[in-house]
Amino acid sequence: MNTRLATLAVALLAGVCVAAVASARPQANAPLTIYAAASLTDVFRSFDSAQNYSFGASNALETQIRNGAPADVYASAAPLNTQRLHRAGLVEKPVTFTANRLALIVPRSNPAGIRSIYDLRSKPVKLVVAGPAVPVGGYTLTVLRKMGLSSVLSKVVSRESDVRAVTGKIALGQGDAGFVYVTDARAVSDQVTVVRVPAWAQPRVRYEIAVVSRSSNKAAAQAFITSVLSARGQTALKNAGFLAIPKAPA
Amino acid sequence: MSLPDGEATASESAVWIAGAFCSSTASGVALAGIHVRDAKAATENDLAYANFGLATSYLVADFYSRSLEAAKLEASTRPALRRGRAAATLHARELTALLTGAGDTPATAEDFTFEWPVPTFATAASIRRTGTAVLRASLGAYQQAAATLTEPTYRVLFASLSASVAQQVGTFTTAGAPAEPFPLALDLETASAALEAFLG
Amino acid sequence: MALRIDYTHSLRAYDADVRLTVPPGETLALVGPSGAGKTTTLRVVAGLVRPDRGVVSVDGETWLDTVRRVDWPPERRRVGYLFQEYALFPHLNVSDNIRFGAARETSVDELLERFRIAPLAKARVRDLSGGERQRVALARALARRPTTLLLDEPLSALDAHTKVGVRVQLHEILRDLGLPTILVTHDYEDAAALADRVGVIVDGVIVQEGRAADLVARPRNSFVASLTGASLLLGTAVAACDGLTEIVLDTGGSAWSTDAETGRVALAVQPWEVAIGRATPDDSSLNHLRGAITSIVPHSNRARVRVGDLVAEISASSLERLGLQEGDVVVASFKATAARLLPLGR
Amino acid sequence: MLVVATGAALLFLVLPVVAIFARVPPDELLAALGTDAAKDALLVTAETNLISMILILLFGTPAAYWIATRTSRLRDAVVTLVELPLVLPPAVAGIGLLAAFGRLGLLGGTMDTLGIDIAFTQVAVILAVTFVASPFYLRTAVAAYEGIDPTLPAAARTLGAGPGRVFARIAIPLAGAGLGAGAALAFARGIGEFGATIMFAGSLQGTTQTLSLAIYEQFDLSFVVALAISAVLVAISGTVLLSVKLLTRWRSGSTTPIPFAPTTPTSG
Repeated sequence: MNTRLATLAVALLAGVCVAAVASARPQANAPLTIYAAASLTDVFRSFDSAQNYSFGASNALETQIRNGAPADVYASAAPLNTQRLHRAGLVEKPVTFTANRLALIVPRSNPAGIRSIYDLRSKPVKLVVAGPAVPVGGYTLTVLRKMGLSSVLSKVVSRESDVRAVTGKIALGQGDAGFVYVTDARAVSDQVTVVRVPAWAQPRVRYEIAVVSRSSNKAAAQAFITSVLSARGQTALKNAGFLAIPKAPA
Repeated sequence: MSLPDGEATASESAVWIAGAFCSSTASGVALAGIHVRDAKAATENDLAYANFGLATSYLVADFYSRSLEAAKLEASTRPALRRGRAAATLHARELTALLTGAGDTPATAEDFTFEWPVPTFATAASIRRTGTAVLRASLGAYQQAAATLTEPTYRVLFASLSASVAQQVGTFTTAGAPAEPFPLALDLETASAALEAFLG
Repeated sequence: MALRIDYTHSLRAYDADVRLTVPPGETLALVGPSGAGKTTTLRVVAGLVRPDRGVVSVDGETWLDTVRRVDWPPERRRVGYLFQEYALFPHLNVSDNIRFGAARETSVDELLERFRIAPLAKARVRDLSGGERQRVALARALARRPTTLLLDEPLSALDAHTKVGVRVQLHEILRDLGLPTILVTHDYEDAAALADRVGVIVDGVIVQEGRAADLVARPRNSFVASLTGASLLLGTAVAACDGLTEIVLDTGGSAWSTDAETGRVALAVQPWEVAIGRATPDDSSLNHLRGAITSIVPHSNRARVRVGDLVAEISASSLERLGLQEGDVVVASFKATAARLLPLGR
Repeated sequence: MLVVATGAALLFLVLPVVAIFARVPPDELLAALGTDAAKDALLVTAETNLISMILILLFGTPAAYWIATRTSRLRDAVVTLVELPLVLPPAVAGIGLLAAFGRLGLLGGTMDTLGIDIAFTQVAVILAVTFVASPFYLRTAVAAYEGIDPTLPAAARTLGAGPGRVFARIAIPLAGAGLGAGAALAFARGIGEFGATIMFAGSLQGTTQTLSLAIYEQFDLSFVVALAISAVLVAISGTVLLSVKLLTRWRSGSTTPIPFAPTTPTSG
């Protein structure tokens, strides 16, 4: 009885090692592991479905990379996260690859009757926002501050973990209004109505992308980034409602 | 800031414009003197107007530039347009300083993509119409700000901005056109809605 | 105070059809193999089982009448049910167990005294002996001042030693109470010792009912006979002359009985009617079977000796005198008058 | 070889739990517990789970008894229904709750007309916790009731106790330990609840952010606070597990019939 068990255990162990080695050895066309901001879910998947994506809040992904997550490329919705990782030497030189704008979405049924951003102040509303550490959460605070509406934060009923969670709560009619990117609003346009955030109050939203230092497939990672920056990449982003890469600020 | 060369032209509107112009330069100069020292007392609402003012200043500056390029107005108006653009740019710089002083990170021209309806600069009439509309809206907001902001230095700044913009409105009202009633103070929401179309 | 039961109930293996009447002060024992419907009958009386059709009444008070849609829940039927393993509540001590169903006017202390379990009042149920448990269970049942008593195998949970003593006490208690009582047991001796009348029930039907002695004397069929402890010798009745019937035994040889029967029969003879000797005795017994002793089992102060199909009950002294050992070849004899003939198949 | 395997398994299971306490010095952990985020989360968790447990016990105890006393066919059907939430991944539970009680859900309209709005409130958290935790209690409670020797309730009935009194004075005390163990299991599942809550009730500090939700948010903001809260959760779950073990060992001694004398099983 024991011998059979022993051989089984050894076989198991061997199997595990082979798997580990395989993943370490760079293979030319092996799919990359791309950690990307939640708002990029649809556009990245349609742009390049061959890669393995892990979409989530940029800050959560940053923490995972900080804790050694096996990513090849990291695309964040705010320079803060990529720059922090760059300073820590965990990602190489980040580059801005697109921009976005914020929008306030309300369920089609519009239970709270929100027509403009200023209605948030004058009417009772169940406002759903992303947490302060999430890029879109930070941008939301900027918008409200620029419009002198920070008092509206008292009406927040939930701080969600990423922008898709905010979108979901509004699309399902649970919340009365929520701040998301215009691109997210477009994805659920049949379930929500968009209330424009005035241009003068828009925050400076810059998406940055970088190769992860520990990546075992840097060449492929860089190729991916180049493809995102290429005309094909930029058109895909534009079609999804993202903005052109803004010139570096004066 | 050098004084303009004061070309006096015979046409009546020119005189009318020149008159409008002098006071704006004067106010422009006075403007520079006001430095905002104590910004901490500024409330969010104060900063909201400042942000709005900043955006409209860039918009107005851009409008003047395009008007100059379109060259649809009488040559005599060119100096006024240039002075208007200079004033707008100055306003933008002032508001940027104000916001930075308040610990804010103000937007820059690059943050805005101005979307003027196609025919805007096609004819002199539409340039005047758009110009008047844009200036009246920003003037309305500035007056509201001058009257209601909490921080005294902001009120003073917006008062002078109002004066400066008021003159510029004159730039586009041709003599003989029915004098429109002086624009009323507009709250931020209405002003913002009015300019939203152009701010892209 | 008579207890009347008349019910039919289809069970998996058979359809029970029981009619019984137990006059006040009398105890009826229901005896039969396990699964014969003994406990079902108790449960029908207690209201724990609702029969397809039936009537149960005590002293004129109708507890169940399926025709007139009367069906009192168990808690309303004033019945004293002694479960086979006594079903004492493990989370309550002795006195609380008794107090659980006690009627207002019942004095628990008086019951504790009467059943000699006063010192155990605060004891945990799990620390009691079998006999003590039975007394507590009885006291608990009586605390409710029941109008009828139902005892399910009251002695089967006791070891042989305590059983005899407890049986005598139980008999006295039942006699004092004067309640109509039904006692269920698979042991005919307990039935005979505790009950006034005995009903043999097989597959849900009362095969025979009567006084214990009558069943021994005139068993209705071989089952009843064997139940009462008789040995059975199978054979065919061939001839009868001057009052004696000859039976050719399947195992060979013949036997004679004073009963008149023909055809296939079972010859039943009670153990105490069979004598054992080294050689054929010259007394009046006509039947003699020679065979080896297969087992000797002490039975209270007597002994049961098995020879072939016959079981004899002899006194301990004669066992000693004859010095009988298992395997000895002996002659078992019994009189024709002691041999009952029971037609097979009835 | 076996020793190695078990050693590895144990190490793998124990290490993460130990790491939670070892990675940061205890005083820092305690300090981190002092932060508002931790205190608020603790309070919200305590309030919501207390109410959920009350609901679960109040409705679950009689319900389990009803199930345990049904005929086997009906009983099996109901038990499988009850166990359904057990197998549902929490996120699915969240969607289910939204589909039923959300504002656009089945009952959304009626609740709206009745003026009940539970979106993003503690009621939503309570619903989520109760939904995922109650099956743990119900399943154990049903088993506990079934562990009772059936002659005991029958005896009680013949002694004049109605169904209600049998339930209260016989069934509950005898199944007590099992019920306690079930409650502890449900409680442990309840305080750990994450998926259904964050989806159905959202996460707002002080209102709906329970301990596990706080961990998720603090994960990026302050790893130490996240660790501290995890330590609290581990401590609570540990004590619950211990109590379950003790209760089940004590239970096995009290409800089964007391085997004392050789009995010849006869029945019928």
